[in-house]
Amino acid sequence: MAINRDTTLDWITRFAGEMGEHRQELVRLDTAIGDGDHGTNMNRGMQKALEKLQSAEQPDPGAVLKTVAMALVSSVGGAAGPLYGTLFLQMGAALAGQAEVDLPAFAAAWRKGMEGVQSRGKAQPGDKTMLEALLPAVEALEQASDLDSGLSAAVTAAEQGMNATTPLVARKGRASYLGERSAGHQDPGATSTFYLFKSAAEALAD
Amino acid sequence: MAINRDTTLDWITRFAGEMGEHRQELVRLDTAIGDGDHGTNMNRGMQKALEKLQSAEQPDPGAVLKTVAMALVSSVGGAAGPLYGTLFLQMGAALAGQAEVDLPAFAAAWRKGMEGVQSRGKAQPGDKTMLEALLPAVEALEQASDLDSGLSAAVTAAEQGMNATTPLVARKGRASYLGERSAGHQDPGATSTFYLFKSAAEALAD
Amino acid sequence: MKKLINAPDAVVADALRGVQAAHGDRVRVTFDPYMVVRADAPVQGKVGLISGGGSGHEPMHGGFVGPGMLDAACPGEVFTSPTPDQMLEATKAVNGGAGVIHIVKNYTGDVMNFEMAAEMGKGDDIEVETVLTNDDVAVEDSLYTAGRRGVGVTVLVEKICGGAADDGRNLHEVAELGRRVNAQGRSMGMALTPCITPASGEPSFELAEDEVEIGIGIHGEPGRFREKIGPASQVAERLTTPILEDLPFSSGDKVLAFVNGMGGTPLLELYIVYAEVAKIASEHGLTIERNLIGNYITSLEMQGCSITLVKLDDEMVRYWDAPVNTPALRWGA
Amino acid sequence: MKKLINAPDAVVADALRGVQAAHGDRVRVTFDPYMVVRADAPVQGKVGLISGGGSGHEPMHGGFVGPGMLDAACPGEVFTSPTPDQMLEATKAVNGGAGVIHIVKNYTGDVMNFEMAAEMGKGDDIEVETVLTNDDVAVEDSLYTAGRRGVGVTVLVEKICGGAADDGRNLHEVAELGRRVNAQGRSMGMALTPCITPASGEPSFELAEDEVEIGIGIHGEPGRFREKIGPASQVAERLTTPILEDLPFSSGDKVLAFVNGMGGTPLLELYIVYAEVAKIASEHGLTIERNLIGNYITSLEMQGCSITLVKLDDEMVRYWDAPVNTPALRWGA
Ligand SMILES: Nc1ncnc2c1ncn2[C@@H]1O[C@H](COP(=O)(O)OP(=O)(O)O)[C@@H](O)[C@H]1O
Ligand SMILES: Nc1ncnc2c1ncn2[C@@H]1O[C@H](COP(=O)(O)OP(=O)(O)O)[C@@H](O)[C@H]1O
Ligand SMILES: [Mg+2]
Ligand SMILES: [Mg+2]
Ligand SMILES: [Mg+2]
Ligand SMILES: [Mg+2]
Repeated sequence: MAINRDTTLDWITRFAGEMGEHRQELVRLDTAIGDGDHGTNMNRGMQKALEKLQSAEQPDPGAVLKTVAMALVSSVGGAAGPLYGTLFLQMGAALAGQAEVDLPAFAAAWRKGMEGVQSRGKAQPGDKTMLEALLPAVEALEQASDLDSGLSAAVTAAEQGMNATTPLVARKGRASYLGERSAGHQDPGATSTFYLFKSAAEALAD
Repeated sequence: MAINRDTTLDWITRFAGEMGEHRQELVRLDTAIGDGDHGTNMNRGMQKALEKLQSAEQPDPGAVLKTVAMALVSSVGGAAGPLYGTLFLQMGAALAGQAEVDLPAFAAAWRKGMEGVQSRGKAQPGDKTMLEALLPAVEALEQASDLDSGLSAAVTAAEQGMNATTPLVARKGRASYLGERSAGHQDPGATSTFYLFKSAAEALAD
Repeated sequence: MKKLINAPDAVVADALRGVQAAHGDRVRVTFDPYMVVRADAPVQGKVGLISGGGSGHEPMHGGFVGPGMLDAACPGEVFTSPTPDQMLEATKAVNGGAGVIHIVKNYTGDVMNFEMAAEMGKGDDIEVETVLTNDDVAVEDSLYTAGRRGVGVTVLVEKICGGAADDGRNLHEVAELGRRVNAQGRSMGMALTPCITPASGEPSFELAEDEVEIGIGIHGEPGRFREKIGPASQVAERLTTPILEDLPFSSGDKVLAFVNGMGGTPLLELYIVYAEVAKIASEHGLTIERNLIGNYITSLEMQGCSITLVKLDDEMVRYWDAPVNTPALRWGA
Repeated sequence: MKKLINAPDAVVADALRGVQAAHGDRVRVTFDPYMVVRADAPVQGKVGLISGGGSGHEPMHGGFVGPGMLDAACPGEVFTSPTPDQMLEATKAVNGGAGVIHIVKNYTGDVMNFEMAAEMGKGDDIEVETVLTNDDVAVEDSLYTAGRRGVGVTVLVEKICGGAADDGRNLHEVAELGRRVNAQGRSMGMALTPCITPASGEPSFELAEDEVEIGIGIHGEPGRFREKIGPASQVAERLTTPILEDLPFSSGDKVLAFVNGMGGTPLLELYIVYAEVAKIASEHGLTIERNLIGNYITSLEMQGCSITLVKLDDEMVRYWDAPVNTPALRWGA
């Protein structure tokens, strides 16, 4: 089976749900090592994205992701706005015009999206950012043999990457201002990225 | 026995001691229905008074009280500065030049001082001010037959007057801003006035 | 108590040292007695304006000393009115031969100390007039009480009288104008939190996490009542309604609206309150001709705000707009 | 959480309504996207200056829009940098044909959003230069990290660049001057209390009754360390020493000293701190040529202060002194 417009919409709708449900959790994580707005930012942005998706016909997965990207860029702000905006923008561009998306195409799109995040944020693996969840998850997808197992492997990898941020000392983003004091806290952006893969897997599962 | 320069100095020294010792109590009372500075004000003023008394030879009781008055007027501020300043100023003027002060002269001086407080502050008995303690104490002195018993009667009267301020609704001073909410609290100025008589009695007792 | 101070009893002197270091080019600061005086005082032929009051209300009054506003300020200890000798000294320092006005907030202590200063100054034949401010509608007005407190309107009286004095108006005219501003002005304040005086170290009152105190003064006195906190729109309504009920106005009147912070409330919130005040004013047909928003007459670190409305006439507007050049209020210069 | 607001997610819009009601004669306020723009923008032939950042730092930046300072400000949500479309709109709104400068505080979010705005704007051939501020010595500087935060110096860059732009200096000159001010400026801040964002409702960190947090930013981020509170003289020393160790200066240099309040600290205390800063400066042979004291770059209702020192040259002094006419900073006009 493959990813089409409806599964993509389902994915985004689920992700928006997660951001609403876990808003306070993300705020708490960001309060500890940042400025406490990540949950509010992501929730505001994904609500905006749902609005925009309703307001215009979405021909294919690429169009959906491009719409989400523009909504995030113009409503989130902070670090997460450009980062998630770029992620979805690059993925959308990679999938432009395809009605059905198979595993290789999907993995390639994630790779492009991740490269966008990296060139936008200049973060390296180990800097304690969303990349810690994004990179292993994308690699898991690339190594998978089918979409279903690939996505569940990606979720596991994202979750491990998220947990692995806790001991790290942040070198990028607001948390880096704390220096050593940033260690011992889970990174909020890596956490929202975990939910992004989780909702993708769930959307495809049923 | 009569009041001379040394008993007057002893009285003032004891009053300064009381103001230092009960500073926080007066602050607490003034915090409840005023602005919380009465104890600090009186303590600052009486310390200044002691300084001034040291710095210049004090020929007689009147001179001592005049010196205290000037120190209070120029260092206390607030309502208490002019009120206690006027009280001591009028008493000092009434006793001017007398080396020895007997009961009638002392009582007459207190009467003059109280009239000064009244014309300065325009308060009536019942307005919940220092007058509640001052007026009955002065009357007790006037009715007494000798200084010792007169002063202890004055202390009792001042104490009763002080306690009687609690149920009153303030009509003068900062406490009047609270309207009905000023009832149920003891007036700070009446309390410092009680200590003024208490220290006078103690100074004469020994 | 957590404060940026060296010692509770050094607060006023240390702050004045800061004023001297920062503004020594424009004001002369003296420490015995405490005074902040225009560097070029006395200005010959100009009516002198002095005010004074307890410290803890900064920038009032010291921050308002300069061309177009006060000639001198007499700071007392925190929340304690200054003493007669300060006012006497200040009066002499600013007397340019045209007389001196004492702008006095109606508090028993302030009034009595300024009275004594006037009595003590009788000898030096300086003509002195007193302008008393008593604009706080939270306090019932009555002949038998200390009367209403002087609050927000004091800042406006100092500015407008300053403009008139600069314009060469005489002692009586400037004083009358000041009294008119006070008569046309009303204020009311509220607090989200109490304040703590350095000397006492204790909160001036206790408020629950969801309570606000309505009708407070500027000395941490408790207010007239407390209630559960509501939206800014409700707070604005609570403060503005008693003002409008007390201030004789008719639809079409022009007003100056002053939203003042108590010291610990961020500007962001004061602008939210101002938006509500503007809405209420227009609902009553009032035109806000001029406005002032910020921390100008404060109560240490107290969180909260006060609202002042003054019915304007052309003369007031003219002298409000006149150039002013002080550390805390400056325009046209 | 006790605040003078209507609803947590209405804070920015409601405050902007207040700005519009209060200053509609001098600024144009838009709500989609959020912008505060000089009423007379674009000024033909003048370099346009825009800045932006999260809300909660008022008066920065909206209060600095006007002749002699910013042409436009882009307010984001509380503590959240604004979005590229705001910056793009503002850039177009203030372009008078001489190019536009983006004054950006060095935070990952601010930097990336302004970057995207610049990329998106490539088409409209408006020449854009960016001036990045990163003056916070509390943050270790390193190539591998996000680098230092932009804090107090931002206010001074906005004023000095504003003066230069008014004086007809070209895009490159104004940008270079701004970069020089940043390069010559250092800041450090501390907090007595945390702040509470309306959205989270929780304190940004916990401090004991006798503790202070040293090296905080302006977003409620925890600082570098905490310690028992000491006298103001010690606080001033804690903040000034790292600045002086980092700022290449020699005895005899002229500096601008900026003592900034974090929003909840009364002016009385800021002047006490300033007195200590002046003392330390003179001990190091520095002459404080100019000073600024007050709440200019704040962190909601946080109590605390920051100190900024900038080594001045004649050009900086000239443009600092140049007339400015904004709601929050005004002189010579
Ligand atoms: N340079 C960067 N590269 C990748 N991710 C980053 C970078 N900087 C920050 N992030 C991510 O952004 C998250 C914070 O997002 P958010 O709180 O919304 O923005 P802000 O820090 O501006 O308040 C961090 O937890 C981190 O995962
Ligand atoms: N008009 C008045 N007449 C007599 N006593 C007064 C009057 N007003 C106030 N007082 C007394 O002064 C006391 C308060 O003194 P204090 O706190 O030092 O001054 P302030 O009220 O200016 O802070 C009151 O408790 C009251 O006893
Ligand atoms: Mg954040
Ligand atoms: Mg008192
Ligand atoms: Mg007092
Ligand atoms: Mg943020």
